[in-house]
This record gives sequence, structure tokens and C-alpha cells, in this order.
Amino acid sequence: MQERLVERAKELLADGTVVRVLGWKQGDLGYNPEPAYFNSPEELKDFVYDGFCGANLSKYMIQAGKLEGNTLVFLKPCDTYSFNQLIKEHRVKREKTYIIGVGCKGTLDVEKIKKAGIKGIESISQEGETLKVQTIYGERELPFMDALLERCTVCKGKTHQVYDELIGAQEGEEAGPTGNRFAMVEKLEAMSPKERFAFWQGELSRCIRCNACRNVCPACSCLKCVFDGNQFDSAQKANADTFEEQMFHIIRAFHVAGRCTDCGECSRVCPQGIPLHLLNRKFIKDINTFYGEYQAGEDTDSRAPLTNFTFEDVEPGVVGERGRK
Amino acid sequence: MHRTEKEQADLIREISGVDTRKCMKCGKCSASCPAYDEMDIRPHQFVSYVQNGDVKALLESKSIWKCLSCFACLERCPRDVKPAKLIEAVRLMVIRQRGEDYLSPNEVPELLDEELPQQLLASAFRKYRK
Amino acid sequence: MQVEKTQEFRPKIVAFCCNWCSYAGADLAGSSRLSYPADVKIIRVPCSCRVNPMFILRAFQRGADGVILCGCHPGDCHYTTGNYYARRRMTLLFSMLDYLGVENGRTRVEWVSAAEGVKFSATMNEFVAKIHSLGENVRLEDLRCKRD
Amino acid sequence: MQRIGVFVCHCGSNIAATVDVARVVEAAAKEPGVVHAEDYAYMCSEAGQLKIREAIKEKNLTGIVVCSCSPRMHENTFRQAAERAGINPYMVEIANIREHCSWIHKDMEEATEKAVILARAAIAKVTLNAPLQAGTSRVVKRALVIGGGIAGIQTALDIADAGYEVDIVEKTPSIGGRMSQLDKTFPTLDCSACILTPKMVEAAAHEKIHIYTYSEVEKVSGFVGDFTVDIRKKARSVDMSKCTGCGVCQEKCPSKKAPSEFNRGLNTRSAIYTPFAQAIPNVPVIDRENCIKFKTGKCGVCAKVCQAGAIDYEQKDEIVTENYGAIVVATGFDTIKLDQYDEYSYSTSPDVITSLELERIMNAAGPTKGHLERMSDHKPPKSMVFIQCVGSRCADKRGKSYCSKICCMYTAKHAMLIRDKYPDVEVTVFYIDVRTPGKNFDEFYRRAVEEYGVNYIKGQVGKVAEIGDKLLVQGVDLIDNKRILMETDMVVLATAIEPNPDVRKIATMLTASIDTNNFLTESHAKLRPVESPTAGIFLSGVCQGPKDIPETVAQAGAAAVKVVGLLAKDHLVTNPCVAKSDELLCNGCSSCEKVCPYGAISYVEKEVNDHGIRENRRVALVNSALCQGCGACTVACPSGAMDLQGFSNRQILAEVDAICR
Amino acid sequence: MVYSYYPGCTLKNKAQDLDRYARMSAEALGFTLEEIKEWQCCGAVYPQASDEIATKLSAVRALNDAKEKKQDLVTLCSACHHVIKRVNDDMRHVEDIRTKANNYLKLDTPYEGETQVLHFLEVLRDRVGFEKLKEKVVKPLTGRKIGAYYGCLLLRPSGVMAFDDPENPTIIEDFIRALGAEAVVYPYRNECCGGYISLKEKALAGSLVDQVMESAMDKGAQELITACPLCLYNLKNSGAARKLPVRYITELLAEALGLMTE
Repeated sequence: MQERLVERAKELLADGTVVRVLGWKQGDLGYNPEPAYFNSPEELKDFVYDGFCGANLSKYMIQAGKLEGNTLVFLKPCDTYSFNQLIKEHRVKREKTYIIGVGCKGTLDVEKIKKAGIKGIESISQEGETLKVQTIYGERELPFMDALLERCTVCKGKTHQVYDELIGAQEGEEAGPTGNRFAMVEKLEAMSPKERFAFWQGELSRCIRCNACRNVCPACSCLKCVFDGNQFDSAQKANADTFEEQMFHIIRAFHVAGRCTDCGECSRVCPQGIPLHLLNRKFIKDINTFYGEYQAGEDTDSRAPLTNFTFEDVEPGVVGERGRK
Repeated sequence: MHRTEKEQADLIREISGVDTRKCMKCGKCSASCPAYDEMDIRPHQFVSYVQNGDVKALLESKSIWKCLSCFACLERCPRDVKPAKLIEAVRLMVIRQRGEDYLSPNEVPELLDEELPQQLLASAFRKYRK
Repeated sequence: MQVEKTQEFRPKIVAFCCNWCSYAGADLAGSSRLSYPADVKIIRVPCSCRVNPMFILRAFQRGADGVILCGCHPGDCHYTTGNYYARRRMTLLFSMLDYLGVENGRTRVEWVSAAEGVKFSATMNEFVAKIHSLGENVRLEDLRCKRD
Repeated sequence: MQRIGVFVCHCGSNIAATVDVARVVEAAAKEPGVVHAEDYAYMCSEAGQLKIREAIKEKNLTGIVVCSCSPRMHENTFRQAAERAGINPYMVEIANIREHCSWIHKDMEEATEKAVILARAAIAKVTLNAPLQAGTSRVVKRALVIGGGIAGIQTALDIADAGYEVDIVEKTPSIGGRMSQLDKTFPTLDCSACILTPKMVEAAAHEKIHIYTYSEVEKVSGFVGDFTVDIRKKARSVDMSKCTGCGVCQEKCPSKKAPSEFNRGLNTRSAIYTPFAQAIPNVPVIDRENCIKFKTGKCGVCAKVCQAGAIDYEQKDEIVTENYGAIVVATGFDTIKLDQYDEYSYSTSPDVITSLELERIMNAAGPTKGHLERMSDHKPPKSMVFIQCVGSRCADKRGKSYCSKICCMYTAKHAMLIRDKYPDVEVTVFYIDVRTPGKNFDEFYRRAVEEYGVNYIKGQVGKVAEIGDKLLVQGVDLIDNKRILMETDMVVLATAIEPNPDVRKIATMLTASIDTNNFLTESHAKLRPVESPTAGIFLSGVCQGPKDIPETVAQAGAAAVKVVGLLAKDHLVTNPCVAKSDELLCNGCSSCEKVCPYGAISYVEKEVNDHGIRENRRVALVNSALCQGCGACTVACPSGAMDLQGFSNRQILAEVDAICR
Repeated sequence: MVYSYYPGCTLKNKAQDLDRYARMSAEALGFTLEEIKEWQCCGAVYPQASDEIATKLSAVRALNDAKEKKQDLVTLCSACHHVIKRVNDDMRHVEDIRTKANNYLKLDTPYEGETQVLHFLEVLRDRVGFEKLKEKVVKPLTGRKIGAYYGCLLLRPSGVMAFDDPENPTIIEDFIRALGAEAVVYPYRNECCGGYISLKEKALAGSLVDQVMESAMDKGAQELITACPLCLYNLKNSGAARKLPVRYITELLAEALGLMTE
């Protein structure tokens, strides 16, 4: 499929439809391709599309929109939700974007592969349900499912929400594995407050405030984050105490609540492995429960849950009442 | 245990749960009471007697044995005062003192008749005895 | 755990009140001499929708034991719709705090109209009693900027 | 750095009795930025204000904190004082140490401690205050009065006489309201129609007054000085410009079974009707629910008999949009439903009636042509019982907690009129208290007792039972401490009044405060009794609280004066505490625009200079004339670009910090 | 549909008709009254004082029994219904009573007022439906003029009992109409019959019963029905000789459903 994408990209560059291509470029290791612009057919030799291309390219289109000429971007089905949401927020320019919706079989979590004891990875290929990993120590195998990123085990669908053309995908395709994405949230909810507190303290205390989550998040698209400015006296270079991590993560989750498409990039990039998506999913679950099912990025014109209301909305006291049951 | 009248009034308020200050003295309880004419102290007076701490007169009143617990006073009171509960509390104070029962088992046989339902006896024993 | 209502524990409680209903309700409680504990300190905001979750978290960060937000009753907002947004924001925020293991009960929203001095006072008495029963904000204390 | 002055008011002993004022001064003086602190007995007095002005001059103060009563009382006073001394009025903050402190706490130590903290919070806030400039907005020189009863008519007449345009919107087919249903009025026994009709005619003829009857307010937007209102003119099915008011259509209408609203359902009316003879306008409406033409498509008698060709079955509701500078609510009242009070047998016996029904029975245009008779058998009663406080002064759910105020007087009136016209009818009144404050009121009630021999019994009625063709009244006489069991022919219930049920909907549209009893809240119970806390909304009549006719007329006039005072202005000074967006921080995401209730936020593409980087961005722009300063946008904005002047993020956080310190 | 059923002591003795005809009619109408095991006397009067707990326990046991079977609890005798309904309300809303009662009973899971208490008439009205009942009538009581006697305990205090309008109830009248008879509405149908007072205050009970009878006759009633054994006793045995016949609601029901075996 990679070849088909490159070929098509070359055509589009050649016929002037676009002047650059936003895609993934081979990294220094076999499992770390990175987002990159390709400005010429020659540069496309480094283009890669494989199971490690988890990176959601939507957010890069904010910047691309400011550049001269049109940009071709490759979006996986779940990435298109983010792109749509950015259209809704006037952050990207649809008219300057040519979208190729690429098919996706699920993206891989290198940490899971490493945890399975597979080291020195050179390349990876998939055969049926099995993943073949070429390592410097020879070929190793692993069930494909065991290596999927958490978000791909609860895939929200293989249908592209916005595109100009599809490659390796078709409309109305079946979703991948569709586990209950709220299972962990529910597990946490079932815990006692004390246990929940211990859980989050354990997770969030590992935060080093590298801001990777913020930088990768397509919803965190502010020109200047409130945590970098002094509007709230909240500028922080590093954490003074654990509260500030909490504050940062709560506010970050709150700011993206109703806008977060659950793309899972925050958890994917966290160098400390903090399951940050569990904060966002909590908001998503609450929004679904309290205000009706809502999927950010499904459309480009509806009101987000937090800029909307009904007269009959539940009262905040529902939180306490729910606790007693 | 000996209590002053004021303490007794407080106790009546406590076990009845009635706030006597809510009464606006309209008399609708007495106007509704089916046993009014049999009572020496009337339902509305129970409220003001307790409010004023005149408990002795209430303890000696025959009204406490005449109240039917029909709850008409309680239902119709515009101020939600619940005089029936007050009368009940006074009655309880009396029967909780040993020997103050209004009904003795000895007098029951002559009061009985063929059709008298168990419910009546159960009620009467609950209401008249400790 | 029953926390003794000792002399030492004077909870810090921040009450955000909207200017049009709840702040006026608090004024009415005052002019009607309806007392509630001095632990409650009111911050006037134009509308409940002015209250940013940041303000509430900041209060906890600085050592508050409870935060309450009062606004006009739904439907009666001076700005028509402000309290509806506040209601959603606070519902989600409180749920998140609960999810993080912070006892709910330290946060509350109550709708109090300008005519409800009695309700204002009763609400504050209740809320302070609740904070007393929860005791000092131990779970959030770990998270506070400790100054001493 | 600001130079802050702190002024602590004793308010006589209101504050000083509970708060150690000297300690507040002492503590405030130690706060950073404070260069002056003092206390005074009455800061709001001329002498107190002078102290503020002098300190500003002497110490070059830039910010002022007054620790005193609620800012809702004197914020303006102190702002003006600051302005007179040459500093921006918005550099003043109030610490409310009276309503929120001295009045609710008893312990001096506690209260003083709290007062100090409140002072600190205000100081922390004022440190971050910035001078603000108020803008101006236009005043549309036209007023709207909602409700065409005596309150609305009087208000409209007074506004119109002052030379301003005024529209009345009345829900029913005619103006006149409750007063038009009354027979006589206390305490002078004037005929109600005789004194009301001239006012109705005057209003209808006034060149400055436009009356929309059979119409309702549908939508309100805007704000003081410039409201936009949609009025729904319900389809009358009669062309107002053609109808001559001859009345033939009503006579010939074959559908005559609809209960007459005007006669409280005691008799019926035709489907095409004017509610009463003096109705204004004298143009009937077709009640489509009862009209045979509308129900079956057949009939059309009215159209056939109308020589003017005024009947228009095709007429549709029409929406009229108008602009107004001020709106007066005069929606009046109704009596409460009595279905919860069946101990008085109201639902089961036609001879148990409300006082308002008795008004209709006594009225010459009423269902009995003014003859006092029982509705069951149309026989004249020999004895009547009046029961007071039915649904008034109730702590339970059935009734209302308040005294309806008018019942004691109208019952005395009824009793007196009946005894006057039918001296052989025995009249008994059961009462809890007789409340007759008012000029010549108690004298009126005493006349009922002393001259007319009305039998007043202090006590209530527990039950009214139908026995044969009589009513058995079971009551109590609290003075004699005895049971009263009396047979009577009619029972009249002094039914509690409640605000018109529509008022909640209207209050919501106007964003006017309303209390738990659905009475509209006045801005200040004593000092601003005809103004709603929402600027530009005024209150007239019973919508604000129970009132009799003289009080209603007086209040209607007062409301009119307030409206005229507003309309006389060429422009209004706007609130400068409005939202402001920092274009360098704005992402252009439109979240703020979505939550703005005033449509005050728009977006523009413009070039910004972000620290040397020039680029075109989509940024939010606040129209400060439209913004009312709620702050919804500030929280919707994730980047913190949107802030509210006077209640900025940093100001509020400073208060939080000061309180939690 | 199976309901838990609390008959009460009187229905096992003097008021067996009330009980028997209720069960028969229930089966005919498609529901079953399943008597709860080892029920104890409800005490016949609701203990109004806030410090009476022990006297409320038998009601709580019955309520908990129904809860464990996940059934609604149906009563028939007005006194039992009154006591059980009000105790249930206490268990729902009065924390002090709830805590103390649960401490006494030491149940596996505390009882907190979960059970729904229904009077037999409420089952007919709200579950079966009077329209449906009307269809099941085989011997309509056409032409009979019947007065409903409610008494006190089913109606008051209305806030808790929530049975019907306390001053102008209609449920028994609707029931009478469903059976094909004419319902006679008379003002004293919700006034007290004298209750237990008839044991020692015969004169008072007599005057109250006379008032009820006079009122019913005045409005043209030819017979009365009631749900309460004590009301029935008083209406029959107290007061003047001038009387209307009085029967239980269930007797009338069984008659209309054609279940009487005469």
C-alpha cells in the first residue's frame, strides 16, 4: 500500500493539485516513523506507511494551512475525526487540503512488543493474525492483537469522516476490534474514592511536564496555552507540587472536553506511560451519559456539549447521588 | 424522674415532633375535630397549652382519651402543626407512668360483643395502655 | 470517620455567588439576620457562568476545604442562559474530581434566588456542616502548595 | 504599584457592634499597596465621602476599598465620590462586611476575623483593577406594558400623558382586567365599571397609546433602552378595521355552550364573543375551539349575518416586532384553584362559591343579572357564610404562605352590600384576623359589624357538608370556645390570589427575578419597589405582590414615572464591565461566540503582530455595546484570550488567594 | 402477577369475608395474593411518637419480606394499610427511625423503604384498571345505589397515604361504578366512625355513626361499603337504629364477579 500512496502523491505533486505532502517519514529505528513534509517527488523516497504510523497528522495541518499552496495529507480513519473537529474550530483550511483517506488495520505499540521480550527490532510485517518481527537476533512472532495500541483495541470505526479520495479503504468498512472503551473508566469508577485517589496519585506523580501530551493533542491547538501564559497566574515551567500536575491534567482534559475525539495520541506519546486518555474518556463517558451520545469530529457544525445545554440537564448534585448508589 | 412543667412541655414537643410556634390560632383543628364536644381541652388549646408550658392541665385532661386519631386536624391545619401528634404525645406521657392506663384487661370482657373485631381491641390496648 | 468538631478546625469555604440572584440572596440573609458560619467567604461574580474551573481548583490548591457555587435558578438567569452552561461545566468538573478520588461533598452547586435569604442561609449551614463532617481536606492537602 | 486607601464603615452600630472596626483598619494597613486606612461612623454620609475624597487628594490614592454594606447598596455612591476626587470610578471595590458579616455573626472575634479577610480580598482585587470607561447606548423612546388591567392601563396613561409612545399587550380580547369583573369597590362602594370604563376609553383614544388585545409577548431580546419584542397577535377571525361592533354575530351564533371566562364559568357565552358589554375594543373574537365552523367546517352564520363583512375565518396569527426602551409588567392575578380544598365542598356544591364568583353574581351584567341567588336552584339565600383565608397564610402545599391582603376588605364589602340590599339575609363571617390597614378601611369593616349587623366569628370552618338543600357549616368560635354547627344557604370562600400563571414565562423572557410564589421581585423592597433588578423592567400592580385598587393605581403611576425618567434620557451609560478578547491569544475557535446570549461576539480575519510575526488570523471581536458582561465566553475560551473587565481572571484568583491565605 | 399480601389479624377472624372474597376476586381478575409468612399484628394504630421504634418493627418485617421476594405488598384492612404505609414512609425518610429499626432487626441488607405498599383498591385502580374490571363483571349491580365509606385511615395524612384526594375521594365511587351500580357521593364519607373509641365511649361513636348514616341516606344511598373491619363494626353496631346495610368492598366485588356461592 505504501507504494500506492507514494505513487498517488507523486501524481498530485506533478499535476499541481498540491505543492507538498504531509506524511510519515522513516525514522532512525524500525519502529519510529515521524511526521514530515515532502516537498518533491524525490523526497518521497523516505515516505513510509506501516503499523507504526500511529501519529495523527491532523494537527500539523494547522501550520500547513498557513503555508503557500495546497497540502496533501494522509489520514487514517480515526485521524479524520480530529481533522473534522479542527474544521469546526476554524483551525485548519479545508480548501487548502487534499485528503487521502488511508486504510488502517490498527497501529502498533512498540512498548507492548518490547514487553513481550522482543528486542532489537529492525522491521515488522503482518501475516494474517500474526506479526513477524525481524530483529537483530532473528525473526520473532507475536499475535497481532497483542501488539495493538490500546486505542486500536477499541477502534471507533474504519470509516473516514472527511476525505478527497480513499486508498486501501472503502466506505462503510467494518470497525476493527471494538472492545468496551470505557471498561477501565468503569473499573476506576467502581473503586472507592481512596483507591481512585491512590491510582491517580501513582500515575500522575510520574508526570515530568514534558508537555508531549499537549503538543501532540489535536484539540490542544491553542496558540498559547494558559499554562504558558499569565492570564491565570498559571504559567509553569515545571511542577512545584503534585497538585499542579493534577491541575494541569484536569484543566487540560476539561479544555478538550467535548472536543476530544478520543484519538489516544496523549497516551501514545507520554514518555512516562501515563494513561492520560482515561481522563478524556471519563469526560466522554459523562457527556454521553448526561447529555446523550456525542462523538467529537463526526460533523463540522454541531454545538459541542460544553457550548450547549438543555433546560432539563442534570444538576451537578448527580455526582454525589450516583456515589451513594 | 420528676420534671418541671416546662421540661415536660419540651418533652412533648420532642416526642411529637410538633413545633407549637407554627400555630397561627385559626382554630381549624378544633373546627374539624369529630370529638370536639367530648373534650374538655380542645385541639387548638393543646397547641397553646404546650406552647405556654401548662402541661399539668393537659395530663389531667380527659381529651386525650377522646381523640380518635382520625387525623382530620392534621390534614386540614393550614400551618402544618399536627395537633393529633401533640395529643398523642401527652397521652403517651400519661400511660408511660405506671398505673395510669385508661383500660384494664379486667374490664374488657364486659365490653366485648360477638362482632367486635380484633383490630378494635388491638387499637384500644395500644392507645389506652402502656 | 467522625471528625470531632473541635475549636481548631475552622474550614475555609469559598462561595462564588452571582450578582443578580445569589449575592442578593446572601444580602437578604444578612438583612434578615439569618446566620451561617463565618467560615463562608463570598466572592461576587456577575453570573455563575463566569466561574472557571480554574478558580475552584485554585481555591483547593490554596487550602480551601470546600467550594460552593450559587447562581440563579435555571430559567431565571439574568443573562438568560449563563447558569445552564455553569450547570454543565460544574457537573463535569465535579464528576472528574470524584473520579480522581476527591470526596464529592466538598464541591456543591445551589440555585438561590434574590428572594431566598432563608435558603441561602440554610444552604450555607448545611454545606459547612458537611465540610465539618468530612473534616479537614486531607486528600487535597497532599496536593496543596504547603507553605509551612 | 497602586496606592490603595481602605475605608472601614461602622454603619452606626450595624457593623461596629459586631466587628472590631479598629482591628480591620489595622490589618488592612499592613496589606501590600495600602497607604491609607481609616474608619468612620457612616462612610456613605457626605462627611464620610469627603474623607475618601480628601484622602485621595492628600495621599495620591489610585485604588479605593470601602468595607461597608453590600455593593448593591452603595457601590455607586463610592464610585461617584472617587470620580469627584479625580480617579476612575471603577478603581473602587467594596468589602461587604455588613450583610455578609456583622449582621449574620454574633461572635465579635469571628466576625472581625472574617471582616479582615473580606477586606484583604477586596484589596487584592483592587490591586489588579484598571480604569474603565463606560460607553453609551441609545434609548428607544417607546414603552411596552404587558397586561391591560387597571395597573397596565394606568401606567400606560401616565407614560403617554408625559408624551411618550406606549403599547399595551393584553392576552384576552379586551382590556379591563380583573377590575372589570368587580361589582363595587371598597371602601367607598363605587361601581367598578363606572370608574374603570372611562380609563379604558381614555387609553383606547389616546394618540400615544397603541393597544394589542388578544395578543401575547412571544420573545424579548436586547436590554435597557433598546429591547426588541415579538408580539403574537392571535387570529381574532374578525377584521378589526371592518367590524362595527353591532353584536348581531354574537346573538345569532348557534354555539352558546362555552363557559364564560368573564363570568367565571357561572354561565355560558357564544363562540364568537366580546367578553363584556364595555369591552375595548368592541370587536368580538371567535373562540375556535368552540366554533362550529372551525370544528366541522359547516355553519358560517356569523359571516352571513355580518353586514360589514368583517368575519375572516382565514385569519392567521401575526407576529409584530417592535423596539422599546422600557417594559412594564402588569400581568395581575387570578384566584387559586380550589380543588385541594374540598372540605368546603367547592367541587361538589354549586352553592359554595369564591368571592370573585360572588362579584359576578352581584353584578347587574352577571349570570343572575345582579340578583343574589343560589346557583343550584336559583332561590334567594336566607343565610350566608363567608370563610376567610382560604388558601392564604398556609404553610402547606395546598395554599400560599402570604396574606392575600384584599380579602378582609372585600368580604366586609360583600357582607355590607348583601345586608343593605337583602336585610333579611343572615351573614356570618368566619375569620382568623381581620386585617384592615388603610385609609378608612377599619371604619368600613366596623360599619359592616355595627351598622349592618354582620356576624363576625373568630374561628375557622373545618367542614362544609351538603345536607338536603342546605349547607351544614361545622366551625369553631374561639372566643366562646364552642363548636358552631350552622345550616346556611350559601358559602363564600375568600380565595387566595396568586400571580397570573403566565408570569413565570414572561419573567423568564425578560430575565426578571421572580420569587417562590411567582411574584416578581423588586430591586429593593423599600427603596426601589417598582423596579425589577433587571434594568429597564418595571413592575405595576399585583404581579409584584398582593394589592388593592388604590395601591395598584399608585404603584402604576410610580412605575410610569420611572419609565418616563428612563425614556427622557437621550442615551444610557453602559456597564464597562464587559468582555474583552486578547487577539494575540485568540485561536479563533468560536467557542465564545456559541455561548454568548447577546450575539455580541463576531469574528474577523485580520493581520496581527504576534511579537514580530505578522500573520492573518481569525480573531474574536466583542461588541461592547451589546455585551452585558456575564462572562460565559471567558470560561468557554480554552486559551484564556477572553477576559471580563472588572471581574478578570486574575482579579478573581487574587480574591480566592486572599480568602484561602 | 403475584403480590405479597398482608392480611392482618382481623381478616383471619372477624373479617374473614373481607379476606376470602379478596383472594377469590384476585384470582378471577388475574392476580394472586401470596400471604407473607409469619406476619405479625401491625399494632392497628400507627405509633405517632418519634421515640416509638419497637411498635413499628412488625410492619418493617412484613415490608422486608416483600422486598426480598421483589414483590409489592398488598393490604386490605385500612388499619394495616395505614400502619404499614406510614412505617414504610418513615423507613424511607426518617433517618433516625431507619437506623434504629435496622439495628433491631439486623437484616442482611438494611431495609430502606424499597417496598411499594398498595391497598387492594389501588391494585384494582392502578394495576388492573377499572375499565378492565368492568369487563370482568358478570353480574352488574345495576340499579343499586351504593355509598362509599372511606373513614380516616386510608386517606389521612394525605401527604403520606397518597391514596386519593383526602376531602373528595373518588376511588371507591369509581369502583362502585365499575361494578355497574350507582355511586352515591355524600359529604360525611371521609369523617370518622369513632374507631376504637366505641369500646368505652359508646355515645360519641354513636353520634358519629349517625351523622355518617344520615348523610348517606340524605343523598339517597341504599347500602354502604367499606374496606375497614372496625368501620364496618361501628357502622353496624353504634348509634341509632335507622341504618343502611354495610358490607365489605370485596363482598360487593365478589358478587359482581359472580363468585358468591348462594
